[in-house]
Amino acid sequence: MNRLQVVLPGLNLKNPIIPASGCFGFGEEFAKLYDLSMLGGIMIKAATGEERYGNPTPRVAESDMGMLNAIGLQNPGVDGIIAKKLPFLSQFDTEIIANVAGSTPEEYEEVTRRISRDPVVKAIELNISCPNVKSGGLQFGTDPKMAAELTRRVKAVSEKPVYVKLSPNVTSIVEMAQAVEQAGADGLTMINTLVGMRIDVRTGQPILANRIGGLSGPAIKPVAIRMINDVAQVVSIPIIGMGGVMEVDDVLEMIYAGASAVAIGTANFVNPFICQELITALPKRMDELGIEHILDIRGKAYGATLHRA
Amino acid sequence: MNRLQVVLPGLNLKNPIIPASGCFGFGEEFAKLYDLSMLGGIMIKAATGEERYGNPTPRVAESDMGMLNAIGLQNPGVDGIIAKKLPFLSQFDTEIIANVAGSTPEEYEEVTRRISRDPVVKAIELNISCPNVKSGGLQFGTDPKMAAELTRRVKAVSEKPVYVKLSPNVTSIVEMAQAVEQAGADGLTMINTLVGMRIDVRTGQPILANRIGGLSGPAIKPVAIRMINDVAQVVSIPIIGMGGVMEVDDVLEMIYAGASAVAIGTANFVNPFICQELITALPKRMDELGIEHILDIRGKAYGATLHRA
Amino acid sequence: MIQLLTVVTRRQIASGATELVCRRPDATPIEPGRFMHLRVGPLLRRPISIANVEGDLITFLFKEIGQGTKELARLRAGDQIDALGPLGNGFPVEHVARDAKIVLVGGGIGVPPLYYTMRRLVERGIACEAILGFDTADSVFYEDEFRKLGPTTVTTIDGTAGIQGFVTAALDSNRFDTLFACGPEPMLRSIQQVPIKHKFLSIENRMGCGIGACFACVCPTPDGHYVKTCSDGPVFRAEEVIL
Amino acid sequence: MIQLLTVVTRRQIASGATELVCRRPDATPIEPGRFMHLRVGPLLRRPISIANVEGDLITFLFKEIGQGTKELARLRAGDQIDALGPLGNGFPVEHVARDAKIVLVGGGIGVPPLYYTMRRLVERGIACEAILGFDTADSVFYEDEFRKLGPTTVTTIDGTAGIQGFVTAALDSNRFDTLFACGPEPMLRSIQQVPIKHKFLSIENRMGCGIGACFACVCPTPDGHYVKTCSDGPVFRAEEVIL
Ligand SMILES: Cc1cc2nc3c(=O)[nH]c(=O)nc-3n(C[C@H](O)[C@H](O)[C@H](O)COP(=O)(O)OP(=O)(O)OC[C@H]3O[C@@H](n4cnc5c(N)ncnc54)[C@H](O)[C@@H]3O)c2cc1C
Ligand SMILES: Cc1cc2nc3c(=O)[nH]c(=O)nc-3n(C[C@H](O)[C@H](O)[C@H](O)COP(=O)(O)OP(=O)(O)OC[C@H]3O[C@@H](n4cnc5c(N)ncnc54)[C@H](O)[C@@H]3O)c2cc1C
Ligand SMILES: Cc1cc2nc3c(=O)[nH]c(=O)nc-3n(C[C@H](O)[C@H](O)[C@H](O)COP(=O)(O)O)c2cc1C
Ligand SMILES: Cc1cc2nc3c(=O)[nH]c(=O)nc-3n(C[C@H](O)[C@H](O)[C@H](O)COP(=O)(O)O)c2cc1C
Ligand code: FES
Ligand code: FES
Repeated sequence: MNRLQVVLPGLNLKNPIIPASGCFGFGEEFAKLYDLSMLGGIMIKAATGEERYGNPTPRVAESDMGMLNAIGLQNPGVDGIIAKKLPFLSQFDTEIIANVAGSTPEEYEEVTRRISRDPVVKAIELNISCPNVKSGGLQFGTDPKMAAELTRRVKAVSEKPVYVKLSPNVTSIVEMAQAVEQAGADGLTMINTLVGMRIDVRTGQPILANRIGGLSGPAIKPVAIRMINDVAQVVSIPIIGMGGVMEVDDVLEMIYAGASAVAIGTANFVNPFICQELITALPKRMDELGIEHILDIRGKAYGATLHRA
Repeated sequence: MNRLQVVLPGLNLKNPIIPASGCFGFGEEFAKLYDLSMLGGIMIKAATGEERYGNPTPRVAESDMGMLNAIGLQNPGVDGIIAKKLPFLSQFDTEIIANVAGSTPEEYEEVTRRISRDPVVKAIELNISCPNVKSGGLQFGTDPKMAAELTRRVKAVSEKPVYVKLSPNVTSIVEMAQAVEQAGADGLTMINTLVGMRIDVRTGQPILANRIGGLSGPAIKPVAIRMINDVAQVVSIPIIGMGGVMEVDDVLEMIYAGASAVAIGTANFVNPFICQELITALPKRMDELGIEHILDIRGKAYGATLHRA
Repeated sequence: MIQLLTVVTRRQIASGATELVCRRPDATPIEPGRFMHLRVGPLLRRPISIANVEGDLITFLFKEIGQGTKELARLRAGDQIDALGPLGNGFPVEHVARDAKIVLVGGGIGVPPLYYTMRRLVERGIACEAILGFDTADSVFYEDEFRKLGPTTVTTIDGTAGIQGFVTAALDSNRFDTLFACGPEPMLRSIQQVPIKHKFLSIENRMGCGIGACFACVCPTPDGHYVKTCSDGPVFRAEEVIL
Repeated sequence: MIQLLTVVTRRQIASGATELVCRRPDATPIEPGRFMHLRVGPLLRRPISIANVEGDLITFLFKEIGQGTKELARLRAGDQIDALGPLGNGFPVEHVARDAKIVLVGGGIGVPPLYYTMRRLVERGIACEAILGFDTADSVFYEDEFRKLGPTTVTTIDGTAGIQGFVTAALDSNRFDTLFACGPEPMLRSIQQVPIKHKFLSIENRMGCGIGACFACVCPTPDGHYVKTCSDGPVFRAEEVIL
């Protein structure tokens, strides 16, 4: 077995590096820069039932080692994605994970039903943690009962394994994780962005047109590590970790904390070649640290019993 | 009225700059660097019933534009503080705010009872949000009912106004704020640190001996701004804002968001003269931006009706 | 796509404005109006227009706004800059008719891309004029450089240099059939109204990726859709975008 | 308390180890064993021992560990460093008897403060010896500089230079009545056991403030209390601290 290979429900990742949803579009732009077949997988931009324009601009603000975004789930709608985006992605030898969002449980169900039937899609990422939309999004992601109910409904209609994307904006992410695990989630992805705000001191007004946005990037990494570590100890489904990963050591830190694979978001904006570079750097760094297989270190920070599946 | 002066329950601050609790000790070290009488106030290190040694070391880890600490409320105990620390602080013409912590409601009450009777202390900061201790601390700070009950009990025994220090590690900080306001809190201070973790990739083990710690510094500023903004709109008690303030524009951002004064934590470690420098820089920057009195901008980000009290 | 540029010279050209000339690893031609996404100190890159290209030299002109441009202005000869680009689509200098009557209108930090654009038009033998708007005399830059290329009018809001008022005050629309503009949004909005047949506007927008993947920089279009400033623009036909 | 130091020379002195000589704004004397808290790129300052002082020149010797020391190693002549200090309490060079028999024991990044300490002892006319422990021949630094001050023994763990083993392998405790040591915790722990009367250890600890205000750097003491590495130390009597 390839020392970077990770097998998860529905996903046979040749390595644990996956661009995060919303930070890689549908791969078209990055395909001009490098061969996407080298990626473990790709988490594509959120799909909703209808095409959405999203929020007014400015949609991005910056903070120290972090960025705030309030894109607002702009996307061509599930049918547009199936018709125009997935065919393009089908040419690459990598695992496509479809991020599903909605305003109502029915919309989540409908989007999942359609997109999970496309053979290009290998797994669903249930986005119940988007802080940038008025209805849906974060609501489902902060109430364990609602999250469990939504997971159950989506699982019932999905033809592919369902990974639930958790929000860090909660008192107990462990409770959320346990609720969706019990509701049948096949895996977890975490963390989505922290809700944040910046104000322009010249106007006294929020920089983002949406006022608030989601904080991502290195600033949130210690929060992500802590949450992955807490959740990994109590669930038995795998975790795809994310939040501020920029360097190969960050990837290792997430896996030590209990993640089985790692998604890269904001870093793609700083360095569009980052995923390629991380994949190349991993084996070298593993050699230096005496790590044979990447999953040998999974959960070691809390003393997990190790196995490579 | 001095354009920087801020009058809050129990506190007549000559300017809105206050070193944050735990980041300034009991002032002794900084008193060697500049005249503490220039400060709006001083939030002293947490007091507990008995002397506490705190956590094993390492107690500090770093992350991008943030730091994690797990000091664990080391302090000489309330009697030690009253006997050895407050007399020293009494020489300065500044407002002393005593940070109170404990493992049980009884300990909080006892510490408050004693320290609030000392004439040097002008207000109590109820620390229900320390993530670095086994019992007490964060428990009280994440459950609105427990927080309200504790606030009520402490208010009942306090001779000075009580400011409750809120934790950002909650699903709804607004709910927490409203709960403690209804329980009689005279003001709020926010935010305490976000729970975080870092792992040493050479050992696979957490860097902090306590495993987890509290994330502070510029990394958390957008989260602090957002929470202050949300809370300021729904409570009618004043807020002392904190979280990542390093520059004069950060101070203004917090006040635009709804804070009445601003506490400076981690920045004191980066630049021990920071509070002095901010106080000097404020009037100049206010001139540039056409701000007459510092409170003229309070809450402007959400369109607050303005008054200078 | 990512190049390491080496700073050759840095020069203050106006109050708070800097010219940075850098050496590229190669000398591939670049169309005017495109930009580079520069990684300085802060997390996100900063989009800066290409103000000139000569062989392997590339010039940036920029105003110090916040941390990113301040750090850029502190670079010294020999320092390196991580540059993603050139990105976006520029002004259609190769597509305008040889007898076109072109005016270039720049406002403040919108002036830089027009210098290179004008140079390239003049090289193609197309006569054109420039109108450059600034706040005040102190902030005027590159006036002489533009004059060497063709007739140039400067306007300042406070009247301390050139004509007092906004750029539109100096614009006689009857004399031109093509307009290239770059500047602040209010300026571009008023230019949208100017009765000149072909109008191309370079717009600004906060960016994430700079390559079309994140949807940060969208601009609505009259047909109810949107364009991305970074990859569809930054130059658009005036009728294409709602500002 | 905060000074801007100006880098005069930077030099690699061993694999991954750098010597940085900087100019201070003044020439006030500094006791050996104290440290400076340097602000480089990362948020928190980095404590680095003062390895030498001559007039207004100050020397740091350090190993590249993470981001902070890596950025420090990339500084060039003319660059400035924001330095808080000197901080802490150093070795009691002014208080040891003139006829004391002193051995200085340094391990790895613990070697730097001992150079300045030995220099000052020698200036006071006190004869002393040094034992310097490194991992391997590649990482040995300042051996010649120490030899110029007095008898110096080098040890390496892999035996590629000097005596093979830890510093304790080269330490004949019968010959000395005073010991000054700085190095990794395991080394200091074994030195606590060495039967030499006066033992002073400089300890390391992760720091926040560096001035005694944050309680990050505490070290337990045998009487059930604690000391702060930054302000009570970093030099302590061996009996004073539990390592
Ligand atoms: C296509 C394009 C070309 C540009 N060309 C030039 C040029 O040639 N010369 C020049 O001086 N400026 C130019 N700008 C504007 C320049 O990008 C901003 O001034 C710069 O990003 C400000 O960064 P900062 O860190 O100094 O300011 P900050 O205000 O601290 O920046 C904070 C964040 O806001 C973004 N931002 C702030 N102002 C702008 C703006 N006007 N446009 C886009 N993003 C902004 C920054 O990129 C950053 O992400 C251009 C902008 C665009 C979109
Ligand atoms: C009093 C004192 C004097 C020192 N003198 C020297 C010296 O002269 N030469 C030298 O090479 N090193 C010295 N060190 C160690 C030096 O401080 C660390 O190597 C340095 O802080 C590592 O920073 P980094 O960013 O490169 O590494 P990182 O591992 O990225 O640092 C992360 C965080 O951990 C802290 N840290 C990491 N290692 C240490 C350590 N060993 N001690 C304390 N904090 C640490 C850093 O300060 C930072 O806050 C001294 C330490 C102390 C406490
Ligand atoms: C511009 C932007 C757009 C995003 N869009 C989505 C999205 O559509 N769906 C989703 O689940 N997460 C979205 N995210 C969150 C990321 O997938 C990721 O969880 C988060 O940014 C943390 O990772 P990072 O710090 O590596 O960016 C978005 C993040 C950014 C920065
Ligand atoms: C080292 C350290 C110790 C702290 N100790 C306390 C404490 O004793 N009581 C308390 O209420 N908050 C404590 N805090 C939290 C700060 O007061 C402040 O709320 C937090 O650090 C956010 O502000 P900052 O980003 O400016 O540091 C501590 C923070 C740090 C970094
Ligand atoms: S900046 Fe990302 S799409 Fe334009
Ligand atoms: S580092 Fe803060 S007390 Fe020593």
